[in-house]
Amino acid sequence: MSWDDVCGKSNPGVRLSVCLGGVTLASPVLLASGVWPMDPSLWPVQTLRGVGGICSKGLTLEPREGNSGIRIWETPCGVLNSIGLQNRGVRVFVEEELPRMAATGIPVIANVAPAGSVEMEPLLAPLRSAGASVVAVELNLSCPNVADGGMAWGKTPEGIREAVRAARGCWPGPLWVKLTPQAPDMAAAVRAAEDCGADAVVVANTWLGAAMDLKRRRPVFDRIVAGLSGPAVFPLSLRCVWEAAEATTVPLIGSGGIASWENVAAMLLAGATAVQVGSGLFRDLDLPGKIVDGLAAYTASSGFGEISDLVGTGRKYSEYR
Amino acid sequence: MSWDDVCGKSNPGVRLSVCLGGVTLASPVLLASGVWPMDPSLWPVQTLRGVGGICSKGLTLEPREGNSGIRIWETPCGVLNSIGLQNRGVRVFVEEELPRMAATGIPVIANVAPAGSVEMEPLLAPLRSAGASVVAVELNLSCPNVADGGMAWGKTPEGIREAVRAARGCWPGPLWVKLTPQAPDMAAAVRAAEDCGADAVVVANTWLGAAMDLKRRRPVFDRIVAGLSGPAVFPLSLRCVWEAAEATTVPLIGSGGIASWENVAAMLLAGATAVQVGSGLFRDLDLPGKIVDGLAAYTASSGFGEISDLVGTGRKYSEYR
Amino acid sequence: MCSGTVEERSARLVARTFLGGGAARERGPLLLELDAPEIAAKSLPGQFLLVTCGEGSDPFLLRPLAVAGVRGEVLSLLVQVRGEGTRRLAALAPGSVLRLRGPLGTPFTTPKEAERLLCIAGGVGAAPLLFMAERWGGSVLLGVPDASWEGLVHHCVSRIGSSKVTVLSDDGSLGEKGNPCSFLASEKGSALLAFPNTRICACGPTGMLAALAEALPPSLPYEASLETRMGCGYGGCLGCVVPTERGRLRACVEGPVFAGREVRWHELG
Amino acid sequence: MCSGTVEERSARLVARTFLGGGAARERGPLLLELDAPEIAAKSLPGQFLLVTCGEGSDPFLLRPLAVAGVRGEVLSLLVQVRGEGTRRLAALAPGSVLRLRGPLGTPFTTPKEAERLLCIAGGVGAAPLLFMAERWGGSVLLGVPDASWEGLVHHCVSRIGSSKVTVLSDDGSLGEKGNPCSFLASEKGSALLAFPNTRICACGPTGMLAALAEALPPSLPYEASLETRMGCGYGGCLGCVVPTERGRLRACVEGPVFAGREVRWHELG
Ligand SMILES: Cc1cc2nc3c(=O)[nH]c(=O)nc-3n(C[C@H](O)[C@H](O)[C@H](O)COP(=O)(O)OP(=O)(O)OC[C@H]3O[C@@H](n4cnc5c(N)ncnc54)[C@H](O)[C@@H]3O)c2cc1C
Ligand SMILES: Cc1cc2nc3c(=O)[nH]c(=O)nc-3n(C[C@H](O)[C@H](O)[C@H](O)COP(=O)(O)OP(=O)(O)OC[C@H]3O[C@@H](n4cnc5c(N)ncnc54)[C@H](O)[C@@H]3O)c2cc1C
Ligand SMILES: Cc1cc2nc3c(=O)[nH]c(=O)nc-3n(C[C@H](O)[C@H](O)[C@H](O)COP(=O)(O)O)c2cc1C
Ligand SMILES: Cc1cc2nc3c(=O)[nH]c(=O)nc-3n(C[C@H](O)[C@H](O)[C@H](O)COP(=O)(O)O)c2cc1C
Ligand code: FES
Ligand code: FES
Repeated sequence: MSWDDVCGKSNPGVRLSVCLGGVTLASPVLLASGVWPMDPSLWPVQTLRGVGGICSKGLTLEPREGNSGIRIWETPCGVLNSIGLQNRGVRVFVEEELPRMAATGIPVIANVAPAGSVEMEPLLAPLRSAGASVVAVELNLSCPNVADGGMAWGKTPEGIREAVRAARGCWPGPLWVKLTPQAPDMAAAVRAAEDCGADAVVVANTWLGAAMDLKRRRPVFDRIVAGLSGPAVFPLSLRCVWEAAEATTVPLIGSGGIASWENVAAMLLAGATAVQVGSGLFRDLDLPGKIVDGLAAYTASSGFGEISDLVGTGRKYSEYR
Repeated sequence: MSWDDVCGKSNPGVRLSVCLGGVTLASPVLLASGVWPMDPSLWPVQTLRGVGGICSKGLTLEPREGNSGIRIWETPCGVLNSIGLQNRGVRVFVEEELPRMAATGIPVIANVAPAGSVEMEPLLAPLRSAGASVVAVELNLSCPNVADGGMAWGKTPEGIREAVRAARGCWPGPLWVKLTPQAPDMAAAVRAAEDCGADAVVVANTWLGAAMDLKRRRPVFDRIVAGLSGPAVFPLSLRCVWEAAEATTVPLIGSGGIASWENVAAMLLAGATAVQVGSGLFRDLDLPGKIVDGLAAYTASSGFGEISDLVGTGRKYSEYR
Repeated sequence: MCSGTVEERSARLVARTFLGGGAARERGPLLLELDAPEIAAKSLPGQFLLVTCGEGSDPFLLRPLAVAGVRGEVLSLLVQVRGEGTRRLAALAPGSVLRLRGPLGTPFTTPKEAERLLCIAGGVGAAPLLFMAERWGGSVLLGVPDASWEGLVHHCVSRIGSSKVTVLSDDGSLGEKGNPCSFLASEKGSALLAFPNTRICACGPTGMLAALAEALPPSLPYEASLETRMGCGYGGCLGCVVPTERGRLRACVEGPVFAGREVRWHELG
Repeated sequence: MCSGTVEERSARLVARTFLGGGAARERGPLLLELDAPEIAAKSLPGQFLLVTCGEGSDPFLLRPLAVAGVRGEVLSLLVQVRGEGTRRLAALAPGSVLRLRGPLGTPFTTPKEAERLLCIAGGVGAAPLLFMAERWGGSVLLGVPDASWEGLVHHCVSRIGSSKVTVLSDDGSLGEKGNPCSFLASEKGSALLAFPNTRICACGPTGMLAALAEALPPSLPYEASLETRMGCGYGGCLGCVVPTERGRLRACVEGPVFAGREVRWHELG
């Protein structure tokens, strides 16, 4: 199965491809970091229809075994996770995992989670050596599930600037920055990323939540807090995308709660160029295909020829505030 | 129907009452501001069982007609609202509405939404004159649906300090401060309220969200953003309560997404002394009664004699972070 | 003191009848009959209920539906499938248990003895008007899009008699070609309106209701039942307000029936 | 390249049988039979499915359930009602359509010719083991709490024959008094284990599985199927990991069947 097979077939007449900060993808629907196996032999094939790219698990310099205790907890229309960046480290990724993923023909985006600026160069060096197999680096400034780096960085424009500058210095290719919705000012956050050279900004990672175990009379998660995703958060992430689009011209990638083509259309109307689908796959392995079908029909019925013509069309309304 | 009738009957053996910053309430379950009519002749009687107090609509100095356009929008396990503080003004409240509400015997909390510090005295003066009919003032620093005052104030510790100080200066009775979850640092926010004399802190108001109308190709709401409430946000508000409890000894009132006694138990275990139920009433008019029944049974099965014995018992776990 | 008459109760679905023809069957309208003695006894024409459309919290909100009739302890609803909630509702098998909140809202004004009631319905807007005509007598002008609505027409006829129902369809495939507004502008329609002491009740698409407010002679009493999104249904949330000459009024308390000329139609979405 | 064998498909519920007695009826276990030819054909004992338990997004996650048997195109599940999801699942009428994702996970090791299979089940943990014993022969040691589990016992007996099933109950009301661990410590149990070339497969409460890891002679091959919370089921989210001597391994890929002595039982919640 090649990239051409999995994208674009079902919707003649409407062009699905999008251009995203220097990268052209066959579809605006990406698989979000952390929900897709690094081993293609495990990939449910039906999910690949409509997928424009796949984000790797959050990669760290050294292998990590992730968090102890319960890692997944269901909530109303959502899910809390506390995985804690379990991964085999960037070198195993480049040597073993990436070649197999890249061989499928589907563009791979490397999601990296440095613990601090000093880790940036050693973390990105192996990816540089991987050449064209990595179509973009997605800098994760937003993981709520680890104590070091991660979200703390992404909450302030200063932290974002420091991290993006460091990454920009050692990654010449397309650089995406994944923000945290815990950033109190989305506009400032996205501008900080733009100023320091981000080619696209992902809005956003999971929302900080918690759960209590009434039987054990303690927090469900060993780290107490965890990241909320799923349909529950969609109205929140859509608002973040709206605010980000208000502040930047850098392409935006919407993420958070997408579970239907209508959600994606809303994201595009609000100003996103592409989206990432994460927990939605937990419920529906056909989601990407359904999204591109629905989007193509909506695009056509709106009188447009390309999905990307939808981008920002919901922003013309100006009677607000 | 008196206050005694509506509370405490169904759970002999377990004491339901809570003490909340100088106010004793027959039950820890309050009806949140903005979801309950100011006219008792409209009150569905079955809802009153288990209710410890009722928060008024957000009161402003002058009458307000609220926002135009769509005001309510359903989301997965939640609801976005953009009411915009429609109310008849504090003077009509004190003269017409409050006497009728107070006559039911159920404690009334006056939720006030000043547009700025200068409004504080004229807004609170009529309430002072109302005497014991108002058991507490709830200072709303968190309404996301108006352009003036409201949330902007509540986002920074400085804003909170200014507002609470002003209110404290002209309201000698119990003062509750309702925070916004958009405050980036819950601990700092709650400490700011405490420092300036809040007797209890409500954590928290609605979450800023948005929705897109695909048919009209514009935001659903005239003001674009709106407040998200309902079960979807429960994991988020529970996390806020946890963080707030970490930072303060002032009694906390949990609010956001409560739809079951389990949710309330989780809030109490996390450190809340009481809770407010809002959108949960949209789905279930028996909710307060069900909550106190479930809580009483859980309290008893935990070996406690009072619901308030549960407060903070989920915090003893210390292996975190 | 707290004298609210609104109740929320469980009710069993005793019968479900698809009125839509052919491919439109699943879309409705459907007739749902519920065993709801307490709420049925209190309901008046023009009032409505909030109805759950499934378990769990998704969909979260209850759906507003007009009381379409009361026969003994059985309350009936006429439902058109428009989105996910009504789709789920239509999929419930008889025997299922729903939660009902109601009766809600202000009913249509009871006609005075001397008054002659003319009910103007657009599609499933027939729901409250059938209850109205059944209770107080009067005739019904029913506008529908096309022949797939035949089942609704039959239902109306069976309930209030064929002599009392005038049917209009957009494509002329049922009754006369046209809609209530075009009909009233015709000679026959004018004659109908000229009848002394006529009182008009209407329910249907907002465009139709607004057009009627323009078109009807100002001397005729005209009440219209409106649709808005709702949160609570009991007057608490102010989510359902309608812009009127008297300010923004709650569709669930002051409405859903409004004096047609009081509504600021142009301000409605 | 992308050679994943996991599929997600719709399947019709063809039969639902309550195995629980009396008041426990609704709690289960229930036998659900689904028309799922493609997934049935690929499933091996020890593998499991993720199953939707209703429409909408609440409950959001699919529920992991072991494949309890395959007969032609019909795949069966044994479900115990523990929370909201399984309650909804148990309430689905035959004819309902579910989504199934599977087959997932690594099955039990296929016994070698010379091996004698002993399946140790706690309650509804019987599900994968019935499939195992049916496919490869072998006997089953089934521990249940009390007589309300009689239906499950009958079901086991009807599938693999009464001579192959040893029943134990906590209160002695069914079979012998005791549980699999106490039984294996008894004389009769030791005899069973002393049989040469015995291979043990177990599924049930974590406490039982951990106790077996302690109690069983280290020379006996011992595999246990574990329960953990799951997100994706296909190895993507790492939400389901089990602490083992080889690190944190996914219950949905490397498991749910693990070498019993490899699991770090004391680290499990
Ligand atoms: C007082 C009143 C009486 C009504 N009586 C009837 C009736 O007798 N028969 C009938 O078929 N329909 C009636 N309606 C309209 C009916 O409530 C909507 O069609 C229904 O709520 C749509 O729900 P959905 O889940 O199918 O659509 P969705 O679009 O999926 O609903 C999403 C949300 O929007 C709300 N919503 C969507 N459309 C409307 C609408 N037109 N009016 C109000 N809320 C809406 C829903 O209630 C829900 O909260 C009435 C509405 C009101 C206000
Ligand atoms: C590989 C595997 C095979 C299983 N096979 C069976 C079987 O054949 N028959 C059977 O009755 N049960 C089986 N279980 C357990 C079953 O998955 C849970 O009982 C069920 O998920 C509970 O869902 P609920 O909605 O009723 O409970 P809730 O507590 O409401 O569920 C909330 C969330 O927690 C998860 N959860 C709760 N308890 C468990 C648990 N014990 N294991 C895994 N997830 C849990 C749910 O899946 C859901 O995501 C199996 C579990 C696993 C992991
Ligand atoms: C189980 C799980 C693991 C995740 N791991 C990562 C990660 O390693 N790196 C990252 O940037 N985001 C991670 N995320 C966040 C997702 O990529 C996505 O941004 C988020 O879940 C919101 O989207 P959704 O609602 O579609 O899931 C993870 C999410 C989940 C649910
Ligand atoms: C329709 C609506 C109106 C509200 N109006 C107010 C208000 O006037 N003042 C206020 O402090 N909070 C207001 N709120 C917030 C609620 O009081 C509550 O804090 C919030 O909805 C979260 O709780 P919930 O999920 O239980 O609804 C309103 C909420 C809703 C849904
Ligand atoms: S629906 Fe809440 S006031 Fe009308
Ligand atoms: S459930 Fe996602 S990796 Fe196992």
